[in-house]
Amino acid sequence: MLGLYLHRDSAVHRLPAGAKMGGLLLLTAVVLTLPGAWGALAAMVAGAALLAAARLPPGRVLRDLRAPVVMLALLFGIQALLAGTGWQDAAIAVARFAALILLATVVTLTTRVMDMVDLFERLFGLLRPLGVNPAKMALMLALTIRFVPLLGDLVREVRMAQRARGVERNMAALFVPLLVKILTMADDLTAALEARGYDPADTGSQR
Amino acid sequence: MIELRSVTHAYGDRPVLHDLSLRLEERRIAILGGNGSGKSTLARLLNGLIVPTAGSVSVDGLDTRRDGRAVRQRVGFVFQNPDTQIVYPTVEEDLAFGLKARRLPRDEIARRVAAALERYGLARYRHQPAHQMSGGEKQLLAIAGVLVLEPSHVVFDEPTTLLDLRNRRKVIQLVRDLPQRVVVVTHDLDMIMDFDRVVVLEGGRVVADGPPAEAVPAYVERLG
Amino acid sequence: MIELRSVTHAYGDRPVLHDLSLRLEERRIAILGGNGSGKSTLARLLNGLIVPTAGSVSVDGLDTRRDGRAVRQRVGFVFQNPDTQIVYPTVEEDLAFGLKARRLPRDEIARRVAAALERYGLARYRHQPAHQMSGGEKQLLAIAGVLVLEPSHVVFDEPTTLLDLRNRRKVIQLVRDLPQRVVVVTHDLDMIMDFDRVVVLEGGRVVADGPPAEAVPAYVERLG
Amino acid sequence: MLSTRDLVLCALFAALLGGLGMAPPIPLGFLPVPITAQTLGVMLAGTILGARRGGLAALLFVLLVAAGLPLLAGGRGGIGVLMGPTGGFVLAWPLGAVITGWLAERFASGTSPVRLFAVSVVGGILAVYAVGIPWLALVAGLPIEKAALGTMAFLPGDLIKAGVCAFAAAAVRRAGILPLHA
Ligand SMILES: Nc1ncnc2c1ncn2[C@@H]1O[C@H](COP(=O)(O)OP(=O)(O)OP(=O)(O)O)[C@@H](O)[C@H]1O
Ligand SMILES: Nc1ncnc2c1ncn2[C@@H]1O[C@H](COP(=O)(O)OP(=O)(O)OP(=O)(O)O)[C@@H](O)[C@H]1O
Ligand SMILES: O=C(O)CCCC[C@@H]1SC[C@@H]2NC(=O)N[C@@H]21
Ligand SMILES: [Mg+2]
Ligand SMILES: [Mg+2]
Repeated sequence: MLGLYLHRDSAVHRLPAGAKMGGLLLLTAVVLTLPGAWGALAAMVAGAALLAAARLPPGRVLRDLRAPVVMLALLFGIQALLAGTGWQDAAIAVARFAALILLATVVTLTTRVMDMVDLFERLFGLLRPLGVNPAKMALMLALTIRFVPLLGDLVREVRMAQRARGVERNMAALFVPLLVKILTMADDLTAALEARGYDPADTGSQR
Repeated sequence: MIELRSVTHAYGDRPVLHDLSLRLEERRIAILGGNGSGKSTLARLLNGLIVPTAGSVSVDGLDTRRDGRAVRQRVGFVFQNPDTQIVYPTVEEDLAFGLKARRLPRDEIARRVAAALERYGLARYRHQPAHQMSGGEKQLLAIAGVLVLEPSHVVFDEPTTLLDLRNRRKVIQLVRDLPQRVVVVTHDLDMIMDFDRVVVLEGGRVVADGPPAEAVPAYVERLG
Repeated sequence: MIELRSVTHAYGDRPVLHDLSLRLEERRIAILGGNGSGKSTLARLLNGLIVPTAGSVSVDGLDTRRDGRAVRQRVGFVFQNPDTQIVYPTVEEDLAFGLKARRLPRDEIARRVAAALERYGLARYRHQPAHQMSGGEKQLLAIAGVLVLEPSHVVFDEPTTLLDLRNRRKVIQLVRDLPQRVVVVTHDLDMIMDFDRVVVLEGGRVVADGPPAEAVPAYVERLG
Repeated sequence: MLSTRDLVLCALFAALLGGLGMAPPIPLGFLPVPITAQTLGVMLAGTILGARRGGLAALLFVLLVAAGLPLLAGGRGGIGVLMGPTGGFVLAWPLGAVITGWLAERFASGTSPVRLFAVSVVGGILAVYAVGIPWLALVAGLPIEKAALGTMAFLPGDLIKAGVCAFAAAAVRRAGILPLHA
């Protein structure tokens, strides 16, 4: 799921993260303000063009998009059926968000996580007067991205261990070992960071 | 008896076991193989924790896909990492966890828990938070938590990795003395030297299968 | 040279190391001991990850309490579980982490990362998410992430527990070939048979200390 | 100042929020907003980490969703989704975690499941709804009463989640693993 960055040698990949995120914001605003299907259509075309320019395999990208689009269709489709808002409106709503997810996916697949995090770090630099430490925020973001698959594995493992003991579904009992494991892992991770020279008192900016 | 018929398993579009057919009827069976060869996947198939992408697995005639729950009652599973298996907080509560889920009467639960605390030398930790125990003690607790359910088969996934010499011997001895049928996934060759059968996996296929004297050298040679 | 002077360490009010004095100057030193004997605690003291409750630890004359940062630059630390050591999503970024924390110039970082990718056979995983690598590969990455910092000492806490025979040999060989001074905590006796010195702990005290031929039998006997 | 351990804990709980997104979302039908397991993560972050770290954890999560990572249930993400009908709820998660944590630090720092449940309800449900409902009304063009009424459909599920959170947090505290102020 978090396959994320897909390395290719393309102009889209080389574009600065700031430009890509800025562009994404702008296009999002356009899509959400343009009436009817036009915004969605424009974003779809832009997304498809970027996809081609980035030399990303369309099959793979479409596969990534399938789950969220099905989800969106369910959300809006059932609503259209029940509330009787008409299928056209539902279709347009789905198209809008699908287009935006396509754009976001292209940005995610072509931007190294580190570059994205660096961008956030620069943006957080603006908040320094408020006591925000940009380097720490950046590190936490990178750590989170690294931990998401780890947590996924952990959830799976704990669930399996419980089923193995004859408890097929017990939400409360699932979270106790999960939390204990997370909290003990935190100690090891902290030690590992510090062992590699990370110093929390170091508040200067990187580089 | 556990039987696999033309079992193939894939995670997403990545196949990790290819067309495996095995009849596991010996009392002590070991599964060896390199990192990523598919051992844990195979072990999890045996009690229906996962079901095969193609083919079927059955335990005493019960299909893991259809009768998953009944299969899991027969086949206990001990995970490599006791931390994910122990349902905290205290040792005693943890031992009672699986029994409660079975809706056994209270006094039956108390009786079985007390017996398990004795048998596995955990009595003095009874009210202690499980996460404060040492690696070896946790491993014993994880094993006890499964055995207290009295399954007819027990599958172990690398049960000795965190243990010192003494605790390792303790666990090896414990496994040896179990009255149940046992399947052990391990890299620990000392553990399995007197087993009845050793199955060696490589790249999701069986590359050796026989008594330890035959299969272990084949394994060592391949990974040498 | 690492020196411990009358080191005592307690977690809360629970002492786990008692008045330890050691001069660690051999090139390859192993620390053995049962589960809970204090090995990991000792290892963490060596690079100032924790500081002693009483007594002092120094590395090349630098005190871990006063000069923690300088000590950690000299003493690398490799943990048992690579999953808790890898901190960035992809292999290349993770290798760069420690270098960035040191504020090295960008091109120096790039140069060192490229060299490490080559040396430890990780070049083809460069852009791959670390979580998709196998256990053995992760362990290599964890080690590379420390060695890229070019520490003068490296401490390993049970670096082979998750590995199969082949990966274990690879790591043992890698440790053997390191030019640095090495301290290894392990239960894996094969790894340390040719070490210069073996220190055996029990209950937070040194109970044997000498060449493997002497200390290992003492360890085996005690835990037997 | 945030210690290294704080950074790690924040990141771990942000990742836990993401991990909860693996549970498939359940569409409601009459509202374009699904039932999701992720609000449980908000409550857990608040009760276990406290206001500052819990809020930060949820904030990290929202930032990564904004950056386009598919961390919302059903593999969704991106600014577009945040600006959609469910965006108000998601943007309110950090606030919900802060309020849950603030209350927990004051009134539920022990092992009482009842207190933990109460603070989870106030922070993880009321606060989140208070932002989410007006936003939903605005974006989906619904009258606010209708949006509010529809949102009540989440209440049973969210109360169960608060119960799970209370049970789990109490157990973790009983095991003495992480005091709220450490
Ligand atoms: N949940 C999963 N999703 C995707 N791939 C997986 C998953 N679990 C395992 N794999 C992959 O399947 C292959 C076989 O994994 P498995 O855990 O069965 O190996 P193993 O023989 O137990 O290895 P080890 O000795 O390292 O425990 C590996 O390449 C692994 O990366
Ligand atoms: N953070 C901690 N807080 C409290 N007690 C601890 C902590 N870490 C370790 N201990 C306890 O200190 C003792 C020594 O632990 P240590 O981890 O040093 O042992 P070890 O020799 O490495 O054991 P193992 O072989 O199981 O890894 C154990 O009894 C352990 O329970
Ligand atoms: O995935 C999303 O797009 C966000 C969904 C927000 C769902 C809200 S949060 C409070 C309430 N409780 C639920 O279970 N769902 C809604
Ligand atoms: Mg395995
Ligand atoms: Mg240890």
